[in-house]
Amino acid sequence: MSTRLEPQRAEPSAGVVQLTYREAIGTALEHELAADPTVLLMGEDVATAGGVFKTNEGLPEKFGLERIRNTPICENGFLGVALGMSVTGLRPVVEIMFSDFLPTAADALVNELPKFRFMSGGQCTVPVTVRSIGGATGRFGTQHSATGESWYIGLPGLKVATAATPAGAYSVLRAAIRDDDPVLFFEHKGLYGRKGQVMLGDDAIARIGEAAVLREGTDVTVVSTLLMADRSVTAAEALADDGISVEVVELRWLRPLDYDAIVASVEKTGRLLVVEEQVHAGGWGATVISELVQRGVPMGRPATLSLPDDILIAYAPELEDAIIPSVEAIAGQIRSVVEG
Amino acid sequence: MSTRLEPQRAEPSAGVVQLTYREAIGTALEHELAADPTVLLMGEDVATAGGVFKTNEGLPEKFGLERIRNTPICENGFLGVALGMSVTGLRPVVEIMFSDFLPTAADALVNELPKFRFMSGGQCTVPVTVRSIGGATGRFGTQHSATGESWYIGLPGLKVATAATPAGAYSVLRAAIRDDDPVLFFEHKGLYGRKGQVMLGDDAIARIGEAAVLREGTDVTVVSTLLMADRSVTAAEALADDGISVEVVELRWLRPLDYDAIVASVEKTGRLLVVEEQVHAGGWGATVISELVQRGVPMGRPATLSLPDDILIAYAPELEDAIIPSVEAIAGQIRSVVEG
Amino acid sequence: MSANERVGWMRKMLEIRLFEDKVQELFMQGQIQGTTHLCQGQEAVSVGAVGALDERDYLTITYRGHGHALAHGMTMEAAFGELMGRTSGCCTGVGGSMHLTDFSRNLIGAFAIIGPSYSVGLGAAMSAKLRGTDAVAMSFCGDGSTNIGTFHEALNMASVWRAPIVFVIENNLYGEYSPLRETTAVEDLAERAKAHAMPGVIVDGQDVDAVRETTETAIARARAGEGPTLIEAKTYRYRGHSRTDPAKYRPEGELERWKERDPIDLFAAKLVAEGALGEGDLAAMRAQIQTEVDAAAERAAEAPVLSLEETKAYVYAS
Amino acid sequence: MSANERVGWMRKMLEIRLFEDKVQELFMQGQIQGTTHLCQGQEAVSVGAVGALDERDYLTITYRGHGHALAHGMTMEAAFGELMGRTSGCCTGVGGSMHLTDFSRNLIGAFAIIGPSYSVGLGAAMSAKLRGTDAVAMSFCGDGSTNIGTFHEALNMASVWRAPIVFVIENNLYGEYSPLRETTAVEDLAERAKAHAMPGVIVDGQDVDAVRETTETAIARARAGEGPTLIEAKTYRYRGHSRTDPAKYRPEGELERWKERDPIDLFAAKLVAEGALGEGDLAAMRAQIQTEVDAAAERAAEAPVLSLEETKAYVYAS
Ligand SMILES: Cc1ncc(C[n+]2csc(CCOP(=O)(O)OP(=O)(O)O)c2C)c(N)n1
Ligand SMILES: Cc1ncc(C[n+]2csc(CCOP(=O)(O)OP(=O)(O)O)c2C)c(N)n1
Ligand SMILES: [Mg+2]
Ligand SMILES: [Mg+2]
Repeated sequence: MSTRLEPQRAEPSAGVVQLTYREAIGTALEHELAADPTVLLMGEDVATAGGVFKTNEGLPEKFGLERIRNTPICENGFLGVALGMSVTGLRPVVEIMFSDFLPTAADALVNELPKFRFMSGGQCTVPVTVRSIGGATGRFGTQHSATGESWYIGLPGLKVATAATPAGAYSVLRAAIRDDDPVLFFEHKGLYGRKGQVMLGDDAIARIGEAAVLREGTDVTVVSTLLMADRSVTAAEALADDGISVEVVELRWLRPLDYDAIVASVEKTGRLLVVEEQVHAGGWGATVISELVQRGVPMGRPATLSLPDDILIAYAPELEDAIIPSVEAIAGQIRSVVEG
Repeated sequence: MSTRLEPQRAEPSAGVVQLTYREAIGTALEHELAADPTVLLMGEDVATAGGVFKTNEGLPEKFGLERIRNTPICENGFLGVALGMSVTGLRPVVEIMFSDFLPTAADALVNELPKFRFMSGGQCTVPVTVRSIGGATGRFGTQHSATGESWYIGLPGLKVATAATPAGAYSVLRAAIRDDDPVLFFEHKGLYGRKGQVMLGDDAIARIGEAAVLREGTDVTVVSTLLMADRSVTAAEALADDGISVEVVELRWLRPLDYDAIVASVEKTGRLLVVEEQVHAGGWGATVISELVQRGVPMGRPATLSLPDDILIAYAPELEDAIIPSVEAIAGQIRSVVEG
Repeated sequence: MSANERVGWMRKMLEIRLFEDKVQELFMQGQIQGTTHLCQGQEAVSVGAVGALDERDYLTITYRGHGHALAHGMTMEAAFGELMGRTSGCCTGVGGSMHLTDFSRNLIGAFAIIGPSYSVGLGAAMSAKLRGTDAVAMSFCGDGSTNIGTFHEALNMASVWRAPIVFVIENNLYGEYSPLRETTAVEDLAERAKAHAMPGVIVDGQDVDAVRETTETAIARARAGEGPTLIEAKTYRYRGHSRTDPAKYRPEGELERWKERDPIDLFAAKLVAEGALGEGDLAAMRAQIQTEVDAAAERAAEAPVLSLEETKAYVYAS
Repeated sequence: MSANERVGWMRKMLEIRLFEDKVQELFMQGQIQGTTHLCQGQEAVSVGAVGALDERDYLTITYRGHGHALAHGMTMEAAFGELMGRTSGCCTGVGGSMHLTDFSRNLIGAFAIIGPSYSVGLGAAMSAKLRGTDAVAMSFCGDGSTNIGTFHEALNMASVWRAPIVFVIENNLYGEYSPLRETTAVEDLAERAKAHAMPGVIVDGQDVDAVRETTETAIARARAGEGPTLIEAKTYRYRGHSRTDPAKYRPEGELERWKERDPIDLFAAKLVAEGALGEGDLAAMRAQIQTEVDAAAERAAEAPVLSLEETKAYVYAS
């Protein structure tokens, strides 16, 4: 019997190119699939029509339907399958379409993947990457709009990553797939069309846990992720004309979390604003503020812009827009933090 | 066809009695089952041998097997059943045995129960109470020891409650069952044998969201839940001899969360220590600290005693004991907060 | 069944067809946003099955639920309003296309996430039983949804508890972009009833009379306390899975073959043959319904959007 | 099967029986804490099924897995050590009674939470297939565990993918305190294979020869690329569900009836009748194994407990 896995392919082209966030995801997948024949992609319709979010265009043609594998609708089941593959020589990447569906696979995600190596006394590694697409602004309603980014940050054994730019998407996703621990990687469906310069090649692969400074500034530090980081940059650009200098730190990893980068920035600016597309309770934003306060980082009174704690995301477009922090809302909050 | 639900029974005996935490849970269930024929208890083996944690002794005999209903092993399925019952005239109490099993029902718990009323445009109410038993110290190992208390605090639409004493267990569980919103109620298996004075009767029913001051003090505020609150009280008693006056605030509700009670206490003591049986990341402890800092409550540098972020709960008794904050560890941390 | 009643089914199937066509149109105009899952081609299942329910019975459906909601008597205005996100909607616009419910008439759930339609329906059935009523529940899901665990969890509990419920699988051959056979071990999904000692019945989902008859038998069984039934209705969706799907993955000619057995055409021919409808009546009926559809959409569009403050009252009851 | 080999099965069944009895004893002495789920009465399933695997094959088991681990060749010292929470344990004592694994010999999972045993085993089977080996996987669960959705999710995927796996259900008639019939729609769980177009086979779980033969056929089928099989082994657990359970919920005489078909006694009688064992051999064998059991427990107890620092290295690989 011979392997069904495509043979190793050439080292991917390096260099800087312009890609959409969507293309950056696909390119990262392609490069890892090409670099390592044990990498495979599994999920619902991942191999058909480029996948539900069109991130997988061309992959089935290049790597075959064994490695780009459609699954039945059974998230908990196929995440368990990925776990079994990961401890027996494969490196599965699992797509859980909407982040709202992660709870349907939460047993595997909470109880098995992060704990499997530990409970075994370190006998195995669990190189599973879970890609999940979250976030609002698509008018998908209450059950298809969560970022889910903080649901699983309290799980030692798991790593949690996100990306707000095409460059970050390429760089972080490749690092996640190469890592020997389970990594939950969040994409934001509101960012797929976003264009940006992307450095390709192995040198671009992210260091686990490293945050990115998307924009440098001196007056205030905005810590954010995903679409909110993207909007924070836009807000910062707008405020620059008014002479407000905003530093935007994108937390690409929520576990491990890059406190040093935040501390360094806040020590410089003396002010902190957390912008998150989630309620504040139980989120990474509260965790960051708590940690900085415990460390005694001088920063006046930290501020937050989060989803209201007393509402859920509604379908009606006007309501969704009122609930999700806009560029204007972020700019306004930055202004009030700076002007005290 | 006639109802299978036992007729209404007499108003439960009021007054103060000594009960174990376990008995307090059973008594709360009995009193609500007696008070309202639409209340029922569902879960795995809830009606056999008093239930897995012996909290349900005598209930099947009193209320019958229709209302004290054993289910197959399918948490997500029977929590969905409870949801369907709750919007059609019943008030199910669902037991999810170990809190570690909550993720197996997370789709119903995260995506349906909290959102069901909202998505319907307020057409229905969802009076489901989920009882779940968590916590370490039982040598149950990595997959049967989580408190799970903060996993679902970021969900508007859901209420989250806990209890650290027999009196609290009776009072909070009855309030949870009477509430018209879904309530996730956490018990701690390490507390079942704990004895205490319990005020019975309808006057004892808790007010939703209200924290309890388990012990008054002036030097430092310890905010805690479940077994850690119990241990904090013991630690506080020990420190009293050394002239350290500790106020222990038990957060009986994590959603809604009683910030006023915490603020009032911290304004008095000027110091805050959070003690939690969970990692700090993504937990209620970080949320509390973040909120107080944003409110500008004067308290010096808040401290925390949580589970280490770089380990999981191991089976080996010596390791479990080293991981879970002991009375001595709590006392030591309180001392260092007070003595700065 | 009286001729009049069956002509009513015809009207309802046409109403659903034209409603869904209109939704597509409104989507293109941006009056409806996000996503929609249309059911053209599956009208006989909605009308045949849902129509067999009594007022006191319970119903749970899915994101592909416009047909069921209309068959259940939801006004087109309430449905359009919901898709438009306006207060004219059945959920005042907070739910959207995937969540058409009407609790006042026991349509208690429309599920956007796969799984709970059957378990929540079962809860309603058990509630009816425990409260001593003889109401039954009917719950819908699709073929692909029979692969998620909760489907089996619900069937097992329903069988053990002899619950008064009718489970309907609408087998339209695809789960999103995937053909049934590529994701599913059995071709006849009614087979899955065997795993739970429950009768499993296959019915031609293009034949409204057959669907009606089969569901009536299952409902009678449930009401008599004899337990649940699993019905598999073989049908087909003409459109892609959702708004963004051109359905290129379908084999040549498959769509055309199914359109030859269009449920509306089949039933129209039958009614004409029986003399219940004259040749001309049909065109007139279609024209009249089209007017109603357009009018309903316009009325729905006139309603305002709920305020954020009002919406907050929906989060908690107390 | 050679007489020697079958005498080996006898030894192994005795080893499991005496190991479990010893665990009970050590529990009373506090040398083992927390909880344990013993398998006295089910030894023929572990020995018959697990014994049929090749070295290259994969195995996933559950919290009631001591018998499978020992049948798979785990030393008693490694098993005792794990239950005692010491470095002599197969997982250096961090896992405990519910998590006996040995990745060096492809025992890749012992699950304390119900569901993933089948899906993770399926992952190993698919991995073997994709990597071009002819290894197969065998996965265990109990009767009550056939009611959780993931059971069906795994069976469906395995069937669709023609995965090289053998699923074994140990039907010991109870899920915790609940008799099968009160929670489960079917009495013969092998029936559930039909929902996934998979062969379902019932075997007498008290007859080690029968179990061995049935699993060999299923393994051969899997190895030949013909797909998965679901085997239901009818058996019985003598003890309560776990340490704290006196099993009062069992009907009068049920335990006694099953003990009349004790797998060890049945097989012993067979071997004696065949002349493979002499009357005296058995007592000698039991005595010798008892000595080994006691010695293994003592050796295991001598090992230290892992330090917290060492344990931390298990959380992340990098
Ligand atoms: C748990 C979960 N996983 C995935 C999805 C995404 N999804 C929506 S519809 C669908 C296909 C369902 O197919 P089927 O059950 O046949 O119903 P149909 O759409 O054909 O009516 C999928 C995978 C979901 N909504 N929920
Ligand atoms: C998801 C989940 N729910 C509940 C439990 C608690 N539990 C442990 S064993 C068990 C019974 C399982 O019965 P069965 O599958 O027949 O296996 P047996 O114990 O008889 O070997 C239950 C309910 C669990 N471990 N996981
Ligand atoms: Mg379908
Ligand atoms: Mg069993």
